[in-house]
Amino acid sequence: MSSELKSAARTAAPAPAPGGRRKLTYPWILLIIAGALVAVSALRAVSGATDLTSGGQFGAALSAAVPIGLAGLGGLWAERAGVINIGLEGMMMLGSFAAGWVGWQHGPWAAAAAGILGGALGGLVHAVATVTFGVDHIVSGVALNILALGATQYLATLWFGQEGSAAMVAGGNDKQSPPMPDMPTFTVPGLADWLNGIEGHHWFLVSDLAGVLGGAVTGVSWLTVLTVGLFVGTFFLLWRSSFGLRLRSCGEAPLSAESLGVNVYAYKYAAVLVSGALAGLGGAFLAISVHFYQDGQTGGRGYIGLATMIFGNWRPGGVALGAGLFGFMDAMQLRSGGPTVHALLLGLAALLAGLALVRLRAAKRAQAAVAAVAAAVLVVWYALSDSVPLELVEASPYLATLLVLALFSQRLRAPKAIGKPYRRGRGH
Amino acid sequence: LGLTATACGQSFAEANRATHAGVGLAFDIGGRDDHSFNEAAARGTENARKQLGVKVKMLTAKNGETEADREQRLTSFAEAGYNPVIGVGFAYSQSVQNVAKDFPDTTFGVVDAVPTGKNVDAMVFAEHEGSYLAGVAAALKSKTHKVGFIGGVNNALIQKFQAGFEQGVRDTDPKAKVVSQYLYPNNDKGFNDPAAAKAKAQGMLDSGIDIIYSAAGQSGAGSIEAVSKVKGAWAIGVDSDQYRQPGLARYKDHILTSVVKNVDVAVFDLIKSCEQHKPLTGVHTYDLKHGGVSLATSGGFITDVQPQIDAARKKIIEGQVKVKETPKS
Amino acid sequence: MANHDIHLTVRRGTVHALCGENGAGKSTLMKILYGMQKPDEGTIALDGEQVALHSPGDAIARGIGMVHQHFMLADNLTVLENTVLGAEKLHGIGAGARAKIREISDAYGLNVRPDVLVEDLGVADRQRVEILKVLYRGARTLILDEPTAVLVPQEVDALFDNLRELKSEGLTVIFISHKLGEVLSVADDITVIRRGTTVASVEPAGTTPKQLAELMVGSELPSPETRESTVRDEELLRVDDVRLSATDSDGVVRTVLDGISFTIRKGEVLGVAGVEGNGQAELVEAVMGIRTPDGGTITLDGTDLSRSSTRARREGGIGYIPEDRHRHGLLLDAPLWENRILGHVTERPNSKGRLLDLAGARKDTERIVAEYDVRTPGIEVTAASLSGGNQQKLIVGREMSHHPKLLIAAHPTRGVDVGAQAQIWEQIRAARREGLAVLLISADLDELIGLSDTLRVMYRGRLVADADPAVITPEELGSAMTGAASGHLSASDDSVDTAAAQGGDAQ
Amino acid sequence: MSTSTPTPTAKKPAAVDAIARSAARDKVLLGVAAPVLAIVAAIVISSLVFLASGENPFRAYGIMADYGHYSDSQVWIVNKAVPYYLSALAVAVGFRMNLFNIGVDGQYRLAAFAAAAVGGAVALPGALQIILLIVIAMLVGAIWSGIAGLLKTTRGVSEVITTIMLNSIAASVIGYFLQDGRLAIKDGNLLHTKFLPESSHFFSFPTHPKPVEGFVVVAVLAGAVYWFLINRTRFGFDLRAVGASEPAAEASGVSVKRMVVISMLLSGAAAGLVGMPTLLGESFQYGTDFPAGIGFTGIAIALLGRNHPAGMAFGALLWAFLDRTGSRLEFEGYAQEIVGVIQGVIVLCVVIAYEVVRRYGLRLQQRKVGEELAALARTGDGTGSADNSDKPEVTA
Ligand SMILES: Nc1ncnc2c1ncn2[C@@H]1O[C@H](COP(=O)(O)OP(=O)(O)OP(=O)(O)O)[C@@H](O)[C@H]1O
Ligand SMILES: Nc1ncnc2c1ncn2[C@@H]1O[C@H](COP(=O)(O)OP(=O)(O)OP(=O)(O)O)[C@@H](O)[C@H]1O
Ligand SMILES: [Mg+2]
Ligand SMILES: [Mg+2]
Repeated sequence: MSSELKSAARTAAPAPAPGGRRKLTYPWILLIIAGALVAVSALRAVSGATDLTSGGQFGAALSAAVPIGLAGLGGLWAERAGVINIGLEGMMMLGSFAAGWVGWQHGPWAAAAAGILGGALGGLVHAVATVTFGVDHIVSGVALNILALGATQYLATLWFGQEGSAAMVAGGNDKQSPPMPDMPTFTVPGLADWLNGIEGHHWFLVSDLAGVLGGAVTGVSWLTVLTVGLFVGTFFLLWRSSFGLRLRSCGEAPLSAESLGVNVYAYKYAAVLVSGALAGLGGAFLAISVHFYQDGQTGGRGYIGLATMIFGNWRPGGVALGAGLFGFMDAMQLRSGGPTVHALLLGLAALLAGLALVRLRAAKRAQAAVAAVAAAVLVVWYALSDSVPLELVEASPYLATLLVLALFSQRLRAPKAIGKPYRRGRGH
Repeated sequence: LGLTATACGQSFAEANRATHAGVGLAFDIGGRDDHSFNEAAARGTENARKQLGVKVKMLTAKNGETEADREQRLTSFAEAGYNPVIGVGFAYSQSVQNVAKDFPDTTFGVVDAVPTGKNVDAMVFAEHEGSYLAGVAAALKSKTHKVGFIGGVNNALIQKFQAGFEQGVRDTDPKAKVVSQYLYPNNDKGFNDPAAAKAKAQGMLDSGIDIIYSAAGQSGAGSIEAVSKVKGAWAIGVDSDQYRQPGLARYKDHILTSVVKNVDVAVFDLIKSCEQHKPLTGVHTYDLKHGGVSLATSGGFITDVQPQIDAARKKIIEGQVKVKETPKS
Repeated sequence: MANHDIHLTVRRGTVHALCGENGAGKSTLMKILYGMQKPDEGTIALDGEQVALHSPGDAIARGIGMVHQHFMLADNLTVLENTVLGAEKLHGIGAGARAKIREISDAYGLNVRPDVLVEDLGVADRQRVEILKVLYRGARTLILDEPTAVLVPQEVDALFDNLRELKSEGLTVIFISHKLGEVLSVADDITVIRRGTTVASVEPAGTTPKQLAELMVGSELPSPETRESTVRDEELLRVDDVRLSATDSDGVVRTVLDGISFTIRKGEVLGVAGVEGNGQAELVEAVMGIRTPDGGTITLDGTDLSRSSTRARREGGIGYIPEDRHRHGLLLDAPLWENRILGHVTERPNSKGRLLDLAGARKDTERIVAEYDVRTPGIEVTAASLSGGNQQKLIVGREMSHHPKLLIAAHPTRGVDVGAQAQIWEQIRAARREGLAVLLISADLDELIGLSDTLRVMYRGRLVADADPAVITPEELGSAMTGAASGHLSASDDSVDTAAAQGGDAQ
Repeated sequence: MSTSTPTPTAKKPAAVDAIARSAARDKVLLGVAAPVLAIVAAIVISSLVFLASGENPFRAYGIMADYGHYSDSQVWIVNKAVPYYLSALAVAVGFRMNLFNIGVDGQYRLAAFAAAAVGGAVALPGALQIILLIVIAMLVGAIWSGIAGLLKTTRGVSEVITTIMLNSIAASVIGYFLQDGRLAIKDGNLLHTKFLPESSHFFSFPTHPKPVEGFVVVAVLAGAVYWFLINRTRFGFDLRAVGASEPAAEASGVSVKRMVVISMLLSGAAAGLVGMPTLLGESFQYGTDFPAGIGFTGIAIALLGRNHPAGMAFGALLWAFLDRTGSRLEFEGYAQEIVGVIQGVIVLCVVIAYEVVRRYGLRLQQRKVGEELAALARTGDGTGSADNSDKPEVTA
């Protein structure tokens, strides 16, 4: 027996390698962004798909990203407090409906406020079901989506489509609210034109950068600016304030929070209400940007928002990145369709080739081989065609999400007590 | 429930025999005020109500409904004694064919489809011919010699618009470039997504296109809005005269013209024929020759090119020009 | 009813111990004191003033702090965040708080680092964080619910030093334990609780452990002691050079089991001692096939099981009493008879072929309930409605019913009252006489020493020491568990024979 | 407590018996309470909605009940309920083990499309053709959901997200192939796959005035198979065990990963059936107008029926009843969209009511068990040390 004890003479098992946690510091982030920009402008130069970095493309990407980002941010609030929110879609519907209803009567700013309230109302229902009654979060969310759909459709017929009503005279119908006035946009004078000019020259990198910046300063909706503020504000509120610490603790360990005098119910309610409000604002953004509420307007963006939240590792920066990526793909497929997405094939090939190298260095030959073969296939495909099917373009945002999740999901970390039922005073 | 559903029991129609309730109009999901062909059909019944004194009942489809739902809607009309019963949109093709069999004494109409049946009036339109004229106007008015076409959904119907438009442009200005794109390959959402159309149009405008023809139902409003923000650019409307639509009033100075599909005329014809007890049946093609499609002149923006447009119309009517229904690959 | 007619008086500036058997109501009482549960009747007075505590917040405001039996820490938050949570008004959540934490940590020798994630801490460190949390709030009265349950004796001593320090600062400590030796060594006053009511208040000076035990349970404490050896020659389980690594959420690979080798013979109980988190749980899971080792072999009764599924291993004759019965042992919302099927669905009487045999399972559940004295009104009630001890008896009954060759028992009597404890020990002893081999993991060193034929100590994923249970003391075992000693631990005059570490095969 | 207690099963005193009887009564009451509570709440809320929009709720209910009782309505309802039911089954298979297959929608459409494409191309004699098509549909549905299962087990991606993504991707895949010159033909303004040959037409029951589709038999069979599989087989026990507690199931010898993949495959296979009644009994082709969204309805119905085959049958029929009679409301001057509200309210009320009742029941049971054991201890445990708490207090 003692022979087995020899191991005791060796040193104790190695402790975890120090510094194993790789932290993304600001220099790193900037470096990554710069690298991405260089890559994209190289891609633009090689493929000649100028829309890849045009100001219009980035402007469109921004407005496509906003509703998704708001939904994702809404999801983040709820889930950081431990409540899964698959009802985001329904909350968005309520938001866009409320915005349409108030908007045609009182203008776009009131519409935004109404959207927030409408979404918060959905959040309230979800909070009552999950926090007070302890219903399974996903089940409650699905039920809320069904209810919100029914309620908005019903109210639309009553409030917009009633024969001879003021709303109908103003252009409303069963499926659509009467139009509301434009919400003003803002353009940085001078700068926008200057950037636009530079972009027109198609200089490597410089023009691309100008395009990106131009998109951010030309004809931007004030709601977009507000959204950026909400992302930054969320970060500071949730990660730099005691309110946020308490809220997050409800999602990590509600019993400990309770034992330290935190009113967990109150924070969960607050989080889910804010969650609904943000999703509602996302819905309102949709209504305001096309001037009216429309049946089916949200088009699954609530679900996509949920995906970006997971994609973004439950962090505001990640959500913004995810929504931005989604918005970019969406804007690209909408604006220029096949040819530009076609150029992305080359970009994807380059990425895969890079991945293959990294895997090879990590001595994961099989994975490296798969990545390399995939890259080669993409290059061949790129060379042999000059566009990609519209269907592939349409599916590209979903494929991209799936791909990213499949590659990186192991590194994601959800709040620990997420989805778990919590009852006051029921701890050990 | 399940038990009583077998063989026995009275059906609703047997219990409720009704006749002559008026005209039944079943809309596709766009709904009555889609600023497009549903609206035009509604206008036709409105005219019939005023001129012929018939009563009208309208029902609208739900999103994501099935054949069974459509059949039920038509059946309900027929059971309740509505005659004629009109389905607006090609989605009703199969259901009209099926339900018409069960109600041989009722006349059924369908817009944009050609189902068969002794008591069925199929109303189809030569959208490609109207679109050809739009192409002519666009080619003549474009300063950049780049024009765009936005289709809502890539289906056979919308391809007719595309084909006619492209041919019209090419025949008029061989140097001009036409960019044709669709919002969705295969999703009715395409007729209902102005935000997407706006982004698409924006993309086209950014690439130097200055005239955009959108055949995308309600989505078209988005592309018209995008066009209205660019000086010198024109939008071409579809289905109804969009210059005159209240919802689009603030963009009307950018609406060059519209390819009008006179669904109202067709619907009115059918109702009138039923009132006169000589119901129309079979396929009726409303083409350029018969005034089924036309190019709107509201706003007077195409007055300067009207002679060329008239010449093109004449060629089509006389058969010198054959407009294709499917785009060149 | 968990508590009734409780009378408890605690003097300021003392360490007051509260003892009583499992489920006596100690935790419940403390939760009432801490405002987490509301008493149906009765009063609480603090410094002579009657107080109403509606929430932990009220209690904290009155200077009461509590370290819970089950740690109340958020793993994904840092020590700093865990500490300031709920008390952000005191010193903010940034630099001020950090400085304060350092200050307290230094003052009481707690040695905590504010910016590490709690996830990365060991149990003793976590406990210090818990104490820090309480001190940070300026508590004058500390409630510690079974703080020693997971500590090794040396850590217990360190903790007690901390407590004495606190006492000398004028703080009041209420300290819960059912380890009588500890209670007598640290407390100034002792209150005994039985079946939810206070039965006695004693002073440690004039009391012996035996008296205390009688107060607690009304009779002598049962002992796990096993005298006669039933070890046979046939080797039943051989674990050879098992290695296991795990990847954490940041992609860092850690070695959790390293070169584990041992054998268990028929009729032998092999006890594995170790501070929690040193790989015992992983070892059990590796033997059960729940985790796949990176290398090494596991042989049961001559059959190589290294590649077999958990189910095949169970069918091959391994019984399993998991450490966390709620998580791993039961379907809480399912009736008892379904819980009887769990883990043995492929075996009679639970199934015939691919189909379940509901009647057979129900009948056999009735038998287990009767034979193992599971206190329940019937077999249709859900497992959740049974008390912890009865749940455990059901599990033991279920596993024993399939006549395992090897029983893996992880903390088989944790959280179980003394009556059930004695029953479970007796079941294990009886089966051992029939030739059952047992791999026993336990944090209760008395249980471990009493039941085992052979003892091994696990530290950082390795088996670092062995000992003879006949002569070893808990203290000696404890020092090996902290890594301070290795090799063969003999009961020499001093505590540990470190020379064996080099000699290795001195025996 | 002592080790020598008499076994509780030996002979129960009267007091214990009484408690046991009242416990049994409670169980029945609780079983009824949840649905009743939910229905009452749903009716109350729906009525309030009617009232708030200035309509008479009872006239509306009257119209719905009246219209629903005609034979043509009932045939329609049964036919409509069949796909709903199959969809709910597909969702329920996942739910039983805590998997949330939101992707039934994409799965059944892709499956039906594949079956239609194959069916239009080959013509086997007799029943073989139908069997072939059904097998293909189930296979395709299973493959599509299997992707989500594999991604979950190998990469740890939540099936909720993957199935949502796969729904959209399925739509694009169908869109790509459903084009003239690929797998579709143009028929006026519609695109659809080639018509299935006569041998693919499923039988129907000649009821009056329209036939009931024969696929209702398949639905009933599928429900029975589901029930049997879940409740009577070893496999079903493993599945439920994973649903009840993943770690406990793992420790009991169930390979959770394997079960995830298998049940996703099963769920997808069931989803494959959803489009079949339409394809084989109604449209005989897959076109751009093939019904979509039944997968989502299935989620609602599975929730409504609590994953129980009979409950889901009731839910599917109720849903179809509301579909049918809601459109009648439109004729009577109501807005048919009210049906959406009623459906949403019902689902929400059901999930809340069941949770409330479940919790209440659990607490009640715990208390009863406690009482019962106390009663037992008082009467049957006199011999041991049960009464030692009465010993005089010892003070040192
Ligand atoms: N509100 C309540 N009503 C009735 N019984 C309760 C209540 N809360 C807890 N109990 C029960 O009271 C008993 C006492 O539990 P408690 O946790 O206080 O015991 P303990 O003395 O701390 O035991 P341990 O040594 O295991 O920690 C348990 O059986 C518990 O289930
Ligand atoms: N609200 C309640 N009122 C009365 N009895 C309750 C209540 N809640 C739980 N119980 C009873 O308390 C017990 C709960 O089990 P628990 O595990 O807390 O017991 P325990 O005292 O810790 O037992 P053990 O020492 O065996 O672990 C059950 O017997 C249950 O019936
Ligand atoms: Mg306790
Ligand atoms: Mg207990």
